[in-house]
Amino acid sequence: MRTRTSFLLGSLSAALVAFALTSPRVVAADKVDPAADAKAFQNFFFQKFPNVKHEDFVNGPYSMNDDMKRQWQEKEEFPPYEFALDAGKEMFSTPFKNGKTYADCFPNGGIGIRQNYPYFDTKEGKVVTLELALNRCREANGEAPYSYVKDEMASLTAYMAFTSRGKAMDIKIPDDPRALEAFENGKRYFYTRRGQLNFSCASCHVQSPGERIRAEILAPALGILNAMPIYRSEWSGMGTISRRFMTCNSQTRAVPLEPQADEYRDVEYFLSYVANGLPISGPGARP
Amino acid sequence: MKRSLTLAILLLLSFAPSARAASEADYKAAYAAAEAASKEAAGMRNQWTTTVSTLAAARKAGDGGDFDRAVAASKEAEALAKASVVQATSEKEAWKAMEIR
Amino acid sequence: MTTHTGPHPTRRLILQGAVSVALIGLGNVPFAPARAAANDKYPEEAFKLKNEADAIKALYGRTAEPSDKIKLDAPEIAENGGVVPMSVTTTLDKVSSISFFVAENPNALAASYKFPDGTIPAVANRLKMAKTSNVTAIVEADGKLYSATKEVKVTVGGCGG
Amino acid sequence: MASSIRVRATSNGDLTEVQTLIQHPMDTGLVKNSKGELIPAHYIQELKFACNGKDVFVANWGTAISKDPYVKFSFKGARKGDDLKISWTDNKGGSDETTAKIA
Repeated sequence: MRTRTSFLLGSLSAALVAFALTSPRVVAADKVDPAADAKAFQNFFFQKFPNVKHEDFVNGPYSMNDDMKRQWQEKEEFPPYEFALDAGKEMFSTPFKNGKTYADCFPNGGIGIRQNYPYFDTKEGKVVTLELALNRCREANGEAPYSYVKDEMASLTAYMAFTSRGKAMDIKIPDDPRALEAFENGKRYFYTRRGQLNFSCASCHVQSPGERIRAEILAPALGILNAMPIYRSEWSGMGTISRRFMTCNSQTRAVPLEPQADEYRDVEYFLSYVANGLPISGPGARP
Repeated sequence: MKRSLTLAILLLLSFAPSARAASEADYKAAYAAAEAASKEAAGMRNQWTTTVSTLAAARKAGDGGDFDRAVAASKEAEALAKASVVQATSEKEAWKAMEIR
Repeated sequence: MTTHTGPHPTRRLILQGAVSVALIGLGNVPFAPARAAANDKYPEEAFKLKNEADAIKALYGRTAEPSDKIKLDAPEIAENGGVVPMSVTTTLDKVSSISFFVAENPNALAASYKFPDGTIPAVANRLKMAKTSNVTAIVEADGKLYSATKEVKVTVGGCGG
Repeated sequence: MASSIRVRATSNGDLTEVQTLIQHPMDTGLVKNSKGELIPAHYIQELKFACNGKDVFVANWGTAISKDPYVKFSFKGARKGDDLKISWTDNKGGSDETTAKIA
């Protein structure tokens, strides 16, 4: 017990010192400008890793390390997410009790549309993610919603992602102050330190992509959701975006929020928007 | 023979009145303070997993009657909860320092 | 380079290259006499043994000598101990069996493959590794045993939680 | 129930390349579940590939084979359209088999 408090006070004071040292930048009144943010975000990674092809950023840790990339290519020969993909395809065409199917809930029958999710729903005034839309489709057709972190949701999103493979991420921010606020919310969440380890998403995925935390190579934040959902060897199973966010939280000793909490929807909105233009590569295989 | 004698003395000392064992009331007070701080942290949606586990350990020790450990754990949980509140408050502005511009 | 489930083009070429090389080796022996493949029954005993040397003896009944004609392809640092892609190709002649041993695993013998005539002496698979360990490939060729060894580093991932 | 065996057998000339991915937990018997109980060992022990009535490849596996196991090998002597029979048995007496046409 004793060491834990000293550790926490140490890390907190370090953070405060770090904050004090960085010279406060002269910042114009903070007008939210997603396009400028996205440009700056992408340029940061393009300059930090000049020899990584832009579209390769979506391959996460494998764009950062060749030994890992070879292991990934060997897995891609016959990837472990094949079963989830087949299950998703089958589920997608199996009608609900009322005879309808997922195709009736989505534009273009749900095929090749993953790159437009999440989108901002001006009626609801909130971000709607693919996982949320799938469960709403189930409920609208009298079916029980799936858990956001279990295999069924991962299989469905795996199939929808597969039908969009190669298409450029294409997230829109309507001219609606609530959409700009959701984007800003997501950005703030991404950069906010949390948990007793006092890390933000950026501490790992902006400041040290390509470096190791023990055996794992950290993925760059740019395009980090393009391969979702992912089959993780660590979990020897599929992982949805919700599951990944929640486990990242607990890794820094922060208590995860409920799946599809507003913060998660907004940070997904932010991360997807700044990756506009990069190809969808889901479902993915990861360490 | 000599060893068991020293052990006996040591045992006696631990019950010496000078080191006052925590009472149930001490535990209840310390636990309530920890729980309040933890609620505040949860209210800011910035709870730490270690706060939750330490609070649980405090309760378990308290229920088991080990009030010394229960008070220590409650104090630890309170410190953790308070630190997470400080973190959430300071991060309201601090995050901008790390933002890619 | 977008990913797709088909085999990765360059990867395939490398393998075909290796396979053709193996073929030349086999080509000059018009018909190989039926070799004593390791006995057909599932080698229950060998899989139960902890120690690598004992497992090799239990499976093949003799020891192996290192050979540079075996190419053991394994990562330097495994991305995850649960899925470690590994493969063996060899230019040795009349190969009847190839086996994988992970010295530090609870049981050293991980897999053993039998190669009837006409099957190319090469195999790729995905193994579990408990921790950093030497991985040894044993090839039984023309009644003799050869080996190749490589260290693969394995640790857990993540920052702890 | 769809077969647990996914197979890709492609032939060019006399050489047939076979890749297989099998849906199986491959439990080692050393792992505990969330309730702390040991999950019993449950793994494929033998995997056989036969073509034109003859075994072309036999795999004997222990507990160190990854979940949803994968194996790749090549063999000579078969042509496009031949049938490749794949069958496995595990330590609990479970089994499955499928037949694939060489493409």
